[in-house]
Amino acid sequence: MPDELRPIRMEVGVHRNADGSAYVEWGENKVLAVAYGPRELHPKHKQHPLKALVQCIYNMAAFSVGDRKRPGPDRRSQEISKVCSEALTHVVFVEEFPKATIDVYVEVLQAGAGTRCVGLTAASLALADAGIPMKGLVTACAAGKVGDRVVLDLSKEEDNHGDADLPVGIVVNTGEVVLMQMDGHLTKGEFDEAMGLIDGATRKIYEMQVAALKCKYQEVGE
Amino acid sequence: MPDELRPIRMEVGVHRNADGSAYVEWGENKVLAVAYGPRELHPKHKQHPLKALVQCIYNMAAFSVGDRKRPGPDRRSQEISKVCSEALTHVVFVEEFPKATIDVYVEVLQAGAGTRCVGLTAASLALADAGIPMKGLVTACAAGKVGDRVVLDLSKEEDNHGDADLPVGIVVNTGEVVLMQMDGHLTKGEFDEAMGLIDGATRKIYEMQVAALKCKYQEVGE
Amino acid sequence: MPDELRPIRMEVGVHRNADGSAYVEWGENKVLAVAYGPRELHPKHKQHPLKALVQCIYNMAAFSVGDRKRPGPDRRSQEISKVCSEALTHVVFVEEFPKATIDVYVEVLQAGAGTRCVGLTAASLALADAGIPMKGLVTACAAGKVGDRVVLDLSKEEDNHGDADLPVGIVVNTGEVVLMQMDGHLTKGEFDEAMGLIDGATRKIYEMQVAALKCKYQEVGE
Amino acid sequence: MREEVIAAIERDHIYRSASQGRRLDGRALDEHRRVEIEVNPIKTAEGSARVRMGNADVIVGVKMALGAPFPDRPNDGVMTTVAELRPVAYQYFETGPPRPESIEIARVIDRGVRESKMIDMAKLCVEEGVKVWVAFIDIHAINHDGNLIGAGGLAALAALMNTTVPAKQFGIGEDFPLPIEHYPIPVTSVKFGSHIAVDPTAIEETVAECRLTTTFDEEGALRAMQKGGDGAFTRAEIDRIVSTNSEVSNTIRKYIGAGT
Amino acid sequence: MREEVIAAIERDHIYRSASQGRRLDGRALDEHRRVEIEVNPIKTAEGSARVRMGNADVIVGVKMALGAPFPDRPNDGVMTTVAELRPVAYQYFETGPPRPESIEIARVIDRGVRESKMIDMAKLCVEEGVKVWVAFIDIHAINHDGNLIGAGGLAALAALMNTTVPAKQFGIGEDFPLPIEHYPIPVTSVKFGSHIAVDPTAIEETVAECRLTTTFDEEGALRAMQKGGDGAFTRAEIDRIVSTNSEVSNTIRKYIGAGT
Amino acid sequence: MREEVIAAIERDHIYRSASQGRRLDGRALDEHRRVEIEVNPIKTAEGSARVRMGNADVIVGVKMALGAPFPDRPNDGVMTTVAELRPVAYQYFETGPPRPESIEIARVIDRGVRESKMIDMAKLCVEEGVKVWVAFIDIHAINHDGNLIGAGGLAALAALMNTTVPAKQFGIGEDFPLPIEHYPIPVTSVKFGSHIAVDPTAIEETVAECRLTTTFDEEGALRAMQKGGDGAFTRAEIDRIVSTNSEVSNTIRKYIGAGT
Repeated sequence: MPDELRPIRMEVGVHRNADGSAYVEWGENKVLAVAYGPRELHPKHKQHPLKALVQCIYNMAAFSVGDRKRPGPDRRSQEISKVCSEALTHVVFVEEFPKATIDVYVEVLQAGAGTRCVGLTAASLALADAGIPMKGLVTACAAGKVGDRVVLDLSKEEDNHGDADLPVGIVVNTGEVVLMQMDGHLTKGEFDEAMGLIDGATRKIYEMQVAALKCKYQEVGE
Repeated sequence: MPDELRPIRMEVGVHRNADGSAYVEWGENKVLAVAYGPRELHPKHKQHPLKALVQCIYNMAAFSVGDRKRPGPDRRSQEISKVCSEALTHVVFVEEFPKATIDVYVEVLQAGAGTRCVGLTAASLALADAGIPMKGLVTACAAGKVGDRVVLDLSKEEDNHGDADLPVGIVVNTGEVVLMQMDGHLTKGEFDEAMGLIDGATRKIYEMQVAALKCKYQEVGE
Repeated sequence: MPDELRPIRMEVGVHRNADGSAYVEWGENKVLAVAYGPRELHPKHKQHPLKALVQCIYNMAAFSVGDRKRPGPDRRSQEISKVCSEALTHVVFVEEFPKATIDVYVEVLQAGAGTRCVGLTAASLALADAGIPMKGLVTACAAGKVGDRVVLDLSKEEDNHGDADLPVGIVVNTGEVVLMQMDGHLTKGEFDEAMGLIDGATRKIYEMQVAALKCKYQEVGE
Repeated sequence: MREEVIAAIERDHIYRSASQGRRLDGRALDEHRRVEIEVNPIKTAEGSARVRMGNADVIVGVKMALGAPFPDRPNDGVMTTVAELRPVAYQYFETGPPRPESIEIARVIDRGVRESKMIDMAKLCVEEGVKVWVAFIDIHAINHDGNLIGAGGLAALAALMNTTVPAKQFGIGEDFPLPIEHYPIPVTSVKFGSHIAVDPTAIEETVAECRLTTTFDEEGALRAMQKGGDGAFTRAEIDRIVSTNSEVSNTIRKYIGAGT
Repeated sequence: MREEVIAAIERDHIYRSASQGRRLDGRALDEHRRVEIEVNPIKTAEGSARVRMGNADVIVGVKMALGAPFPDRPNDGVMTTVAELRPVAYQYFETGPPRPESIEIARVIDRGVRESKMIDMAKLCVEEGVKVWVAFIDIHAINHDGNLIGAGGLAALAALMNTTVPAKQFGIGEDFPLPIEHYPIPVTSVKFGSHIAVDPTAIEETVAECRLTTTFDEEGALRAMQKGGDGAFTRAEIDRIVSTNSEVSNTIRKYIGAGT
Repeated sequence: MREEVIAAIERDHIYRSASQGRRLDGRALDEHRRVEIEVNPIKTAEGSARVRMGNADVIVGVKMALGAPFPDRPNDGVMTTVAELRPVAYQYFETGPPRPESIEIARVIDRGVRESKMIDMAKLCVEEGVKVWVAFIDIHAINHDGNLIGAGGLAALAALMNTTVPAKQFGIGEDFPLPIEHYPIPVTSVKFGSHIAVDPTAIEETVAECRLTTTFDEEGALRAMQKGGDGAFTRAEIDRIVSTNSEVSNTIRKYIGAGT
């Protein structure tokens, strides 16, 4: 089905040392996100006098992909870190924490297709779990094209033969788009179709995020 | 002719963002020099309490040479940056700007032979254009040897088969030598002959530098 | 003989620029150790408010081994630097020099087997020569196994075919073990035997260290 | 603090002007700057172009070399794109390893070229699985005045269209032009409150909430997109940008006589 | 200064408890934490394991590739071990090039595997002097709570025991399990004054004077040792640790059903 | 500020002495320090030398390996020169990537060796275009007391003259001495006001206005030059230095019995 999501499982509060954390399995992806902060930013000359810096650092484990990935940041992961940091900055009330930093580490332990959407979705859960005040959760999902057909949430197999990839991050409760990238080939009509699929999907995923957060709070409350 | 210079074209004030700039085409070379400063030097522990630091950073564009050059500084460009920085430090009244830095970025866009002389000549124009007080312009030119003949300002073709390379930077109005490097094979007689050729050539190039600066000021004055 | 040491020659105070220094030839090894400090540690945020940092930096010269070693620290030398720094930290009265650093540079000029023991032994001499107050000298020696036989202080030839390597650093006057590493294959009985050999050897080497220090002080006294 | 105050004043001015449909340099919100394209200014490159958009100034050089193909694509040439944002272009650019900003610019331009299948990579195979042509696309910023993706992407297109593969020099046949199939043009718009402005200058980029780059090919299909900045777009704003950017890309494409 | 005072209080408490044979988490001094081993959680690796020791949590993945042998060992496969201690596991771990701490952890685990001749390297030769299997052992810390060498070393052992060499995929015969010959287990003890405690937590490691890691194989032979920290051990303390660690390694070895 | 005052006093003293033809260590201005050359102190190198000039102390080791020639010189061996200025030699030298100072020293020495055609590179070809001998010249400063180019260059010459190419070990014929054709010696002078002093110590280098290194071969021809420092030379000063340095290089050349 073109509008079908792969199986998703979310868990919040999975990490002892962190201020907030989330673990998401989504299709073949296994992603851990861990949040620290707000805390003082070092070195000081990087501090912003009026707001917090939100940094999302995306990393793939060496064993998370088919051919071993050399440890350390490459150009791809630096770009993903940048766009995810920007997306999360939009939802955090950064003015509440001048000079501070809020850091989310996204570790891809096993990579299927769509790791950046899984990572961003998990990162926003980890921030919420850390009690960071936010105007809303960020929810991400990609659509693509297989043959001439626009489809949602491509699997690894589909992605390898896909003709387009459109990952989008949305603040579901406001409808704002905070992350958008695309490559491949989409006519304007296909783009609209893809955005429609993503819109529906992110609503579903958002419900799962809310449920995962509630689940943890209930456990804690009991 | 052994004392012939390749065609030279100089233009001053070619860059909107910089405090000073110069563009020089010389033989097959195309070089842009851009000056910023004086401005506060960071990090502070590198500041000199009594004088300004003059930094000339020489860089070759990846596409400026036959085989693509990997971006970033290599050992050759670091050495050239060092000797050019020293040459320019001599002419700048550095005591007037304690704790400051004055930076000139030399970008080689297309490299023929003799890029360091072209770059240093352009850098000194950029500093003058930035209004940095100097005791004189630095003018640079190289001589070499082809077969047994001492010749001025070797072209790329000649340089590849040349037996010596003697790049020299001179403060023409005082006769001081501020840059001197050499490799190859020169008898003392040949060295004297080469220095004589360079002396004459730098006087000519100096006139072009002065004309290029005047040309800009006139335009501004009009 | 299994308990035989290779020839050892020690010299203290061999370096003009340093606060302390020692040169040790031991079998095929030639090692120079040079100590600076106590001096203020930079950058300041690395300073400890209550004690000095003791840093031992182990380095192999490019030409010190069979295949040329690329200059700069590799993983092996970083590990050796770490364990040697820890061993020396134990004997220095670090509380006497808050915020300071005490640095020992160990340069392996020619490497036979057992360079870390030679280096640590030399480093402790260099610290003593620099007048750093210490609770005792560190003396190091390794034992190994060739065939089924436990032997002391393996030569390069033996080491290549050895089945175990147990380098140990001891504060001889207290009997404390401050460095201990091991790889290979040792039964518990063999381990005890090896430790016994090392115990005897470090006593002998300690006497040489004391003699080398006395020798220098006598020269100075004369 | 003084800098923040000045920035706030400039910001207010730009936003107020935008709400009246005007910009600091007198352009309309949907108007791009004057474009100048110089072809093959660099003789040491196999292809090159210098593009000026207003005061933005970028040189792209293409170098061709021989190398090994990727194992999973034994019949295809290889391309790699690097952007150098050095202090020559802007005093706050830093020397040293590439920052996320220059990585992003290079990668967005790269995706436009790669995903549009602009170059017929199969024609760059010399010996299957062993030897192929490698195209190095180096983007060198000369003067930073905003929209480096736009100026750099256009310069990359113009440089590639004018690249000669130097086969003869390597003794493998006659030289031939790089086989170009498509003509992608990246166009960027930024958001000031509820207003959208295309082809931003540096100061406009600084104060904008966010930007959206779209790369269209000559058939009007999307080939690459990238949102940047801390702000957010509504669906309606995205549609407006897609529409405006698409028109601007067609206008700009005419300047290079590409795909027409 | 405040941090130093708090650290001093925690330190005192841990030392006083140790002198009474107790620990913060209620364990006896010679008692290791509860061990959980999850086998092959990572499908993209040729072998993997996740080990939890109390709150310590480590994943090791093994990737197999083809490469050249070392010139002096033309018939042997190659192995390489890397530990990534990233901020995900502990907020004070830093990004950037590996620090001495992570280098030490990787090298001690590596020596345990290598020197125990755990893997029959000769069976990883594909073509003498030309092509052999390369095993990449990547240790990824998930949650740092002390004894990363112990948790990582056990995870490495479990991952290697469950690694399949993907020969078929490379067209060189049938897949086969990595040939395992020995079962080394690294165990660490730390020193609090005259007391020795096995399998330390993070806070225990921080306040301990020093630590000693011993790696025993299934026959009770020592395969690797490493002393760490600024303190010193007496000969008698070393003997006690060797004895305790040896027993603990036998207990832990049973959890993976290895070499029995 | 205190350091600047002390430096100024030392500076004044050195300049005043120079104006009376004297130096801190009692030398005349045109007098070099006592030179000691130890040949092949390092057995792990294929050739080595240790040179002391006064308190300046440098070891150069030459390692030979097999490698590929440069494409444009398929018949020639390859050489590479690296200088390591580590804190062992001087507490203000830093660890980390090479600074411009050490790059300059290595490159000036390298040019002297390379441009004098000291080594007959054609005799280092093993298989045209495929395999040649590579000479690694590593300059390791032991004690910094000025004129590292002079001490390092002399040590490089002595090391190369005593290098044996280990052909037998690689199974390609008999060992042979590195084929030496010329004997270049770099000599450095510095400028104090209107005075010139040869072979400067570290403190002299620090306070000098600038320095000029000249490398002469055994026939008295210039093979390399390098001016360093923020100061300037007049034409007449250069002539004086060329003349003095030439004489000193002849004197020093005798110590190694080279080219005579």
